[in-house]
Amino acid sequence: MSYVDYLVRRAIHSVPVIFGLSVLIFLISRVIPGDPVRLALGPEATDQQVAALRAEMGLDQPLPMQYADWLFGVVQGDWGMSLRTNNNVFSDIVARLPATLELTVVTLFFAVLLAIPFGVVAGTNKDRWQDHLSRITALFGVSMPRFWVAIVLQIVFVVSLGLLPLSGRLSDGVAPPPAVTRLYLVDSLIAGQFGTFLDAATHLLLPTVALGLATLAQVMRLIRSDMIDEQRKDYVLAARAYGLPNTLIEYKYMLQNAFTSSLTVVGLAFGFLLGNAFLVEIVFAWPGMARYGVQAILYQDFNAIVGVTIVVGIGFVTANFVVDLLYGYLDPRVRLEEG
Amino acid sequence: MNDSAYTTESTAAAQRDRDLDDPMVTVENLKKHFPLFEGIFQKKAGEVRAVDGVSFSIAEGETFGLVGESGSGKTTTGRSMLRLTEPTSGRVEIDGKNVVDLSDGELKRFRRNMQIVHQDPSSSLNPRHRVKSIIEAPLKIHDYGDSEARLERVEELLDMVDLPREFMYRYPGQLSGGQKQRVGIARAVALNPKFVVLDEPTSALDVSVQARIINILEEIQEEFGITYLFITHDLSLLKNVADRIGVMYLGRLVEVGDVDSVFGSPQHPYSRALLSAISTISEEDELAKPDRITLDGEVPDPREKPSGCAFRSRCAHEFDACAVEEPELYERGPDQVARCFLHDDRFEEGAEWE
Amino acid sequence: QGAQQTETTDESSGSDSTTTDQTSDGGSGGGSNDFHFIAGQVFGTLDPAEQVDYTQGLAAQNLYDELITVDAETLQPTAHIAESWDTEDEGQTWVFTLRDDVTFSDGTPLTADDVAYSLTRMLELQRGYSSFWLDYLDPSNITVRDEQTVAFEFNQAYGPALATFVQFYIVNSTVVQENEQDGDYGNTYLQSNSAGSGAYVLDSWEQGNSIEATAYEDYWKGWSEDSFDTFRSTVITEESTIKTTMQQGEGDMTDQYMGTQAYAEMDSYSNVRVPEVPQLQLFHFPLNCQKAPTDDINVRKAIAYAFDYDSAVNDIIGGGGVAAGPVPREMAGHNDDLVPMEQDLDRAKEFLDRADYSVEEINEIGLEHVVVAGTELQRQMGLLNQAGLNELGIDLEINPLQWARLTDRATSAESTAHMTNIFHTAKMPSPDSHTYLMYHPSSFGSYISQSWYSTDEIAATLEEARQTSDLQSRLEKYEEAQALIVEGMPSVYIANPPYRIGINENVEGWQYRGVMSFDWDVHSMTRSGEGRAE
Amino acid sequence: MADPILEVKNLHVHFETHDGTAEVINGIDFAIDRGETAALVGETGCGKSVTVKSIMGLLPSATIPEGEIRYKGEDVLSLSDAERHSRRGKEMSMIMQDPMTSLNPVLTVGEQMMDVLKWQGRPRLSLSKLVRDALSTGAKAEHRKRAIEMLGEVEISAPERVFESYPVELSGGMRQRVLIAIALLSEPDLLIADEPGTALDVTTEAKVLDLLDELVEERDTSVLYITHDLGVAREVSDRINVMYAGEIVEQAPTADLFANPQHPYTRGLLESIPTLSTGIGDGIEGHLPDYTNPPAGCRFADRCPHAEAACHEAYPYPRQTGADHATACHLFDGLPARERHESLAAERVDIGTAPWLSAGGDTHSGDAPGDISADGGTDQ
Amino acid sequence: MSTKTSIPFLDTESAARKERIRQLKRGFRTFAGNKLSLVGLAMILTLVVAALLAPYIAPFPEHAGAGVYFDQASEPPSATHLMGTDTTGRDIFSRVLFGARLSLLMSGIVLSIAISIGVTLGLIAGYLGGTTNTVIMRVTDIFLAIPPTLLAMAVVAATGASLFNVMVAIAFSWWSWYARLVQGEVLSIKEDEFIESSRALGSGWMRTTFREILPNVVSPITVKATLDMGFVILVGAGLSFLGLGAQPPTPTWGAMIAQGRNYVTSFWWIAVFPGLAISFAVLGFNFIGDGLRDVLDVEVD
Ligand SMILES: Nc1ncnc2c1ncn2[C@@H]1O[C@H](COP(=O)(O)OP(=O)(O)OP(=O)(O)O)[C@@H](O)[C@H]1O
Ligand SMILES: Nc1ncnc2c1ncn2[C@@H]1O[C@H](COP(=O)(O)OP(=O)(O)OP(=O)(O)O)[C@@H](O)[C@H]1O
Ligand SMILES: [Mg+2]
Ligand SMILES: [Mg+2]
Repeated sequence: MSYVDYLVRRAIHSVPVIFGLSVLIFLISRVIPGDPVRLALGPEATDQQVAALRAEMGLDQPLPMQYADWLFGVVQGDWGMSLRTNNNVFSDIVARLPATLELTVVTLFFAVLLAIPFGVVAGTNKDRWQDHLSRITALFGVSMPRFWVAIVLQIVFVVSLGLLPLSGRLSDGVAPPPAVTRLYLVDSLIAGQFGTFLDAATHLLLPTVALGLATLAQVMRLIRSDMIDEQRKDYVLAARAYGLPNTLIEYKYMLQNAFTSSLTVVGLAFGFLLGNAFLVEIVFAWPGMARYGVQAILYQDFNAIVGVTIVVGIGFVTANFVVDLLYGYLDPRVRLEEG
Repeated sequence: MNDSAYTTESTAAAQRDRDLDDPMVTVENLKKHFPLFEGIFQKKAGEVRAVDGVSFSIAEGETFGLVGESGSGKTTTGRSMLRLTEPTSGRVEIDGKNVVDLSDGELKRFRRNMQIVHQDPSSSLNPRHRVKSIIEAPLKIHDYGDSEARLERVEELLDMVDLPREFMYRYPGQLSGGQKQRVGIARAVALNPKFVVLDEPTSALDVSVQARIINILEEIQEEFGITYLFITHDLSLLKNVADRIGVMYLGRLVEVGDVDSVFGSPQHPYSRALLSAISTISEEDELAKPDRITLDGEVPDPREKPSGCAFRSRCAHEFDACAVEEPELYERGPDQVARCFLHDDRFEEGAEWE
Repeated sequence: QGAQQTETTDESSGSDSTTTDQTSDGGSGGGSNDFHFIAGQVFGTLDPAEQVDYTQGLAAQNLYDELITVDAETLQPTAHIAESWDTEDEGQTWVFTLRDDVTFSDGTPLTADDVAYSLTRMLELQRGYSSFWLDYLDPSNITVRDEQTVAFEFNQAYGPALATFVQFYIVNSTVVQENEQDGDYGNTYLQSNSAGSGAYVLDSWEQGNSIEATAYEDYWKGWSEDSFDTFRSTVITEESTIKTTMQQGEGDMTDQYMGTQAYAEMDSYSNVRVPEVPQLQLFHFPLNCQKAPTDDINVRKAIAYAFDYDSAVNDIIGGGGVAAGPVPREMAGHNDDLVPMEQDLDRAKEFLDRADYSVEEINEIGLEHVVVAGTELQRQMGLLNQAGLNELGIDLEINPLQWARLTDRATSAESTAHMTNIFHTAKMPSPDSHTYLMYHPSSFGSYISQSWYSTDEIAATLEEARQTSDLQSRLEKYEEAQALIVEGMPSVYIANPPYRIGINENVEGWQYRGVMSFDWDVHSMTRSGEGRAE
Repeated sequence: MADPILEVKNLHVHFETHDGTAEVINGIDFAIDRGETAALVGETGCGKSVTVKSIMGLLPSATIPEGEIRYKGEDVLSLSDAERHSRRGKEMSMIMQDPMTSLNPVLTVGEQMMDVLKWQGRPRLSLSKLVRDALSTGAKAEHRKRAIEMLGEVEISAPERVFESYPVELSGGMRQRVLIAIALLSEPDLLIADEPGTALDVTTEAKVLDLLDELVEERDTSVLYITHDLGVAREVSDRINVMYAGEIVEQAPTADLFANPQHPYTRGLLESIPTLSTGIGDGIEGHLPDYTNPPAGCRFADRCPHAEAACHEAYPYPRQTGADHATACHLFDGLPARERHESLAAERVDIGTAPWLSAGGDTHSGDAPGDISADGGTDQ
Repeated sequence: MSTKTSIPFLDTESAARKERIRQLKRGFRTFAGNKLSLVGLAMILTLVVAALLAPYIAPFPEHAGAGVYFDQASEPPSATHLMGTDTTGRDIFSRVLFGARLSLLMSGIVLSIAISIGVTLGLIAGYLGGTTNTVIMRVTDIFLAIPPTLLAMAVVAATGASLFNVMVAIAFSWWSWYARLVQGEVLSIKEDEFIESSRALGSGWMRTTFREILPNVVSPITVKATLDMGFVILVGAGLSFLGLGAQPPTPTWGAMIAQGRNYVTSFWWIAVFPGLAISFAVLGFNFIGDGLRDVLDVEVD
């Protein structure tokens, strides 16, 4: 079996995953107590009103029927109405996903980009001060609640130092760039609006740090321990014996080997961040999907819960897929051995 | 289970006569083909014929040596015999039982009769288990006595392989290669198996340790009458330990015979090339071995075996017939056969050989 | 997140009065005089027929006009689009005469047809506050008498009608009808467009994030020099971020739903002021009168006497006063003979001794106090109650629930908790909502009526009150009902909390208007000084 | 005498382990002349790899409390990291012991060879060079050509394909040859080959040995060849150093050593080699001593069939036992001891005849077992 | 030549005991050789002792139970209140001490459940491979994608709101990470020769997976588990934020932080001290984890 076949098979396998996920989530959303209809209609609603909306939404039908209806709709792009926003969940998510995606991707990028040098330095200086310093810093990053970090960052960088903007994706009066991808960083560059790009970037800075600290720490620790393992490998000694520069050995030879196992975690982290960015989104008033998802949970907005979870699920699956792809790129053994 | 089943059988076994008419191990036309899969739905797309029709037998208490180039299928032969990989076809009879036919449960129970010692002592021992639990494992699996009896047996085995008893509490990582291999041997013989496959048991060790290990193995064999299949590519070693040897090339035995006959007059060009490459430390040996023969030419891909004789691409004696059909094993002495057309009376090229 | 659960429970009340019509010219001047409101929760809908919570009210208030409004001084219903009104058939039919100078944002005049259509639309959509009229008014009984006159014939004399019309916003019938889809009465269209006569016109709505609107130059009330050209509302839910936004001078006004401490803190910022006024709100614990052990009046009384009202008002709420019965004290129709409760552990013990249940039995059953998850005030109220009952030897289990779960449990007496934290703000300027909606059997099953308590006498009195068209006699009936209710001790009536918001120092003209969202009528406010105070 | 390219004097190497300090290398001396092939033989774990890694400066976790390593007369231990770095590759290069792990599994053979050509001897990455390399296709093509040529030289039959391959795609023997090719790319003056034959079957190993032979001939390279197979050592080397437990117990020209093995360990080792004619010996009973707690006297004493009380007490400094032959054994001290050894040896040893039995006192001076630890052993 | 040279040691019993002690010492020295692990051990011991002795060492033990003390609300740290008081006047130091109990217990229980499920499934999937692997791993993927909060709400809905149920719920979404981790490790370990050796001895798959493979995946599990100790506490905080965690007034660190976050600008101590307690525990566990990994690893070198 070639690597490509393997990937195709992986892709095919993700279909039942998404399907299973949707069934499970659908069940869960129906099992959770609380009456969404009453909530949607407000406290003054009469029984008659409640019954009417219930029927309209098909909530009076048996569960399998409800699921079948829902699935039928989903296939046609109709993800059901959000009880909270009265919009089609699909369009609600489409409106919010880019913000979350931008945040998550940049966060991941930031986390990995910083984790690499930290991990390499810590790993190649095991048990020296560089190692202790980056380990302790990393652990503090892991151990601090995200929203807490977010608030502290705001107090320090916005209130005290006045360096960065407080919240949102853009400053007041800065118009969003023409929508192409709806990722402001990308769109502003496409449109050549560098001012907007800078503004969007400065707005991203604090949320990214708050969100990414834990991931950064985890990835850094993994790279560290893998670098330590790699250091004992003969090929590293061999490369030294040939007189290759240390930086080349560390960042090209060892890192590529060491990074592969962190890759799984990075992939999982992407899905995780996608679904768990909400606390940071809340603190930074980031108009994203995670916040919407939590709202949906709180208000038992069935369709929205299912929709968001499925998008997150697709995120997970895609990330895992990309990880596999990268695996093959980074480590030919995977590519060759899958056969 | 009764302890007596395990108590060391008398050394009477040492008195056995190496009787090939009533062999301990018989391998008949053993084949192991590894399928190659392709495509999304894993369609079979060919196979590697790692072992392709191997037959030989070993008498009780005898050591049968298997040599050959790396990749020729020695390990696969040994593993298929013990059903560590399922043989594709063939018969393997050990102590009168056809191993290939055993059900899973029977096989598990039968394993106490057949064991293996691997080439690499480090990787064949679980790094997280202490020596004691490594050696104890087969005893536990096959319900050997209570914990006291097992402890006693472990101590006995450690004595047998000449390791201090307190090594019981060490981890493999704390042992040297030779010590680890002794642990491997102790584990393999813990249940007094009838047959042990030794897959290059000393190739990771240096000569002084190797000599010790070989001595231990021989002593154990003598005492308990164990039958060995000894896989190696060290010919000098084989000369010293084996009673009979088989030379493998690309999944087939190309020469089988009594060790002295084969070393004295190798009857297959490949055997001869092998013998010629032995490194020696004395002039005497230098003279005893054939002149250096360098093998040129491509080593064939085991996935696409060439027609006719597999060795012909590298053979200095190759002639037309070699490409047409595969030679059979020709009788070359009282206990020596070789798979080469040079010994076929049909072709006159045979003269070239002597 | 949690901070928002309370908000849904909050509706406002109002009373009749007249507002000064700021009829000055001006309108949107040059530059960017921008009003920035920080909303702690997401806007669910922009359709005024669906609005129930404060953000939706905020949108309706600024994009549309209501038929009747609330007077900032008297908190009573007063003229707005309806210039004057009359009743016929002994209060069964209400006739409204409309102003003639009101135009929609597309320039067309607002007429009786628009009013009739808008009310029909509410009754047909059956969303939002439609329940105010649904049981009493049939769409066929809405008649347009002429351009400026419209009449509603109710099934019976309907006393609270005038008060209910403060929650009735008028849409542009032509535009909405043009944009109807599958009989949705333009509901979809109004999610992304405004079609009203309000002071502002919707520019954009990024759902879950922000709303932007621009002043309508020809607004019938006219504009002053310092009026706001644009109105913007951003959703920020994290308290600390809201506070910082205000401190940085990036916001003009907050909502009223943050923790007490947040207002104290904002008050300390030099650029923010925090006005505090009494409001028409009750905070109480309804006691489930149909479930052991709170089905025993002596247990209920013991609980009520064990509670520390002073701490609740002073330490937790930090202002306002102890409640005297179900109706907020500032509301016309409050029975002033009722006196606030006080903690008295001795009497509590007395009642407990008299009860059918012993302390052990009560603990055996397990007394449950539901609070809305996530908010500080709610949690502290639970703790305070727990501390009081602890003195009696009763173990109280505090159970934080999400709002959705809470309303679900309120639908039956068995599932309703023994006591529940409830903020109840009148949604119209009438005591009806604090009596009929809480203690009339037809209201049972809502979060408001979690006492599950009524008597034939109470029910009859409340029905009579609704049918009384004379305001004074109607209020008397309500007072009578209050006395009857309090006898049964169906609730621990705790407080009438004050109303607080954070406002930028440079915003003037803000007034408390009694009913939810009316205070955020941006048109009535102006900017003093150069931009926001920082 | 010829000028030595490498001199190791009284080298000690220690490791800190969880059981205490492991004194792995305990004062070894040896030298390699230009163009000479020296062999280092000994049991697994006796410290061969540690020795050569300290020569290369590849043991970051080790401490060298004492000793000198002189490369072309220069004391490399006193050099800075950067200076040592610049000696690696071009001056001295090494074929690592295990071909399965000594190639980076995630880079193609070609990539690794090109890196050696590009970056060898440079202390750090420079951006300008990175850019220049990326731009100049000419240099790249030239490097590629050279690498493929080298692969061809080590008898790899399809060098282009191997150049593009990842290590996993190659057999053990091919990898071993790739390692050799990389080490040769730099055309070092000193090549250290750490058991380059272990992964190969006999026929292939024989070829590799031929290749190294050629190399020495053509380029006048000095080679330090490590093995535990005395048979191989005999074929490749001019001079053999026998190592036991971190000490060099015997050194002599190859022919001399085989003709006249002296140290009981050397003799034990020779006995252990399976031969075609004389069979396999008993091996040497016992185990290497614990490096964290080595015996005070001779490290081999516990396993030595001839050990005497003195062996357990005093460190046996190497002494000159022949013109160009040194042995670290107390048995060569005084005559009575020697006689004792002679009688014991007569019983056991069946490889050749001990030199002192074969008439004449010409092999050593008899009375002055010289302490050669300072320089005597190599200064011939 | 005889190989039956029994080592002329005094008597093997005591030699064996000595060897055992030597091994233990060796492990300890390795652990202790890493200064940070000792620090970690000290930190966690402190916490555990503090948790156990909370009723005796807390200055205001009654503040962990029902009661409000508004007269001393929101006081900054002082000699009486080492960490200040919260908005209902309760001594934060006392509550942090009591909070250690539930927080540590909760992490412990959640991780035990998650690890048992995850490791078992991961081992089985990785070792048996094929369809079993595909099914288990795809189910794992599904659980990975479900937000823990949501699962917690569902489990609570189905089984009733109790702290234990909530823990079970978190564990239910947590196991998937371990399953993935272990499965990956198993895939590479099962190719090792010692696994085949075990099969050659006649052991079945149960024995092979649990006795042979499991010990070899302990070290990555340890690392992940020590990191997770803190994460679980924080997830617990998120749940109590939704009203799903421990019921008031029972203190948990997570709930305390969640309560204090609105006061970061005014009464910073309310959130900071429980936050530091979490960081303290996480650091401690991780230092220990690093040390343990060295101990476990050293035998392999
Ligand atoms: N599991 C497997 N799947 C596919 N092919 C295999 C497998 N195991 C072995 N082979 C192939 O079978 C052939 C014989 O391998 P085997 O390991 O038996 O050789 P060997 O003679 O023991 O070699 P060596 O001396 O290197 O140990 C080789 O071509 C090998 O690639
Ligand atoms: N980094 C290290 N830390 C501690 N001890 C070490 C270290 N490296 C090597 N040793 C020890 O030094 C001794 C010598 O090891 P070395 O690798 O030099 O042996 P060798 O002679 O090359 O053996 P082989 O023939 O197996 O390659 C061994 O006992 C080993 O345990
Ligand atoms: Mg093999
Ligand atoms: Mg070595």
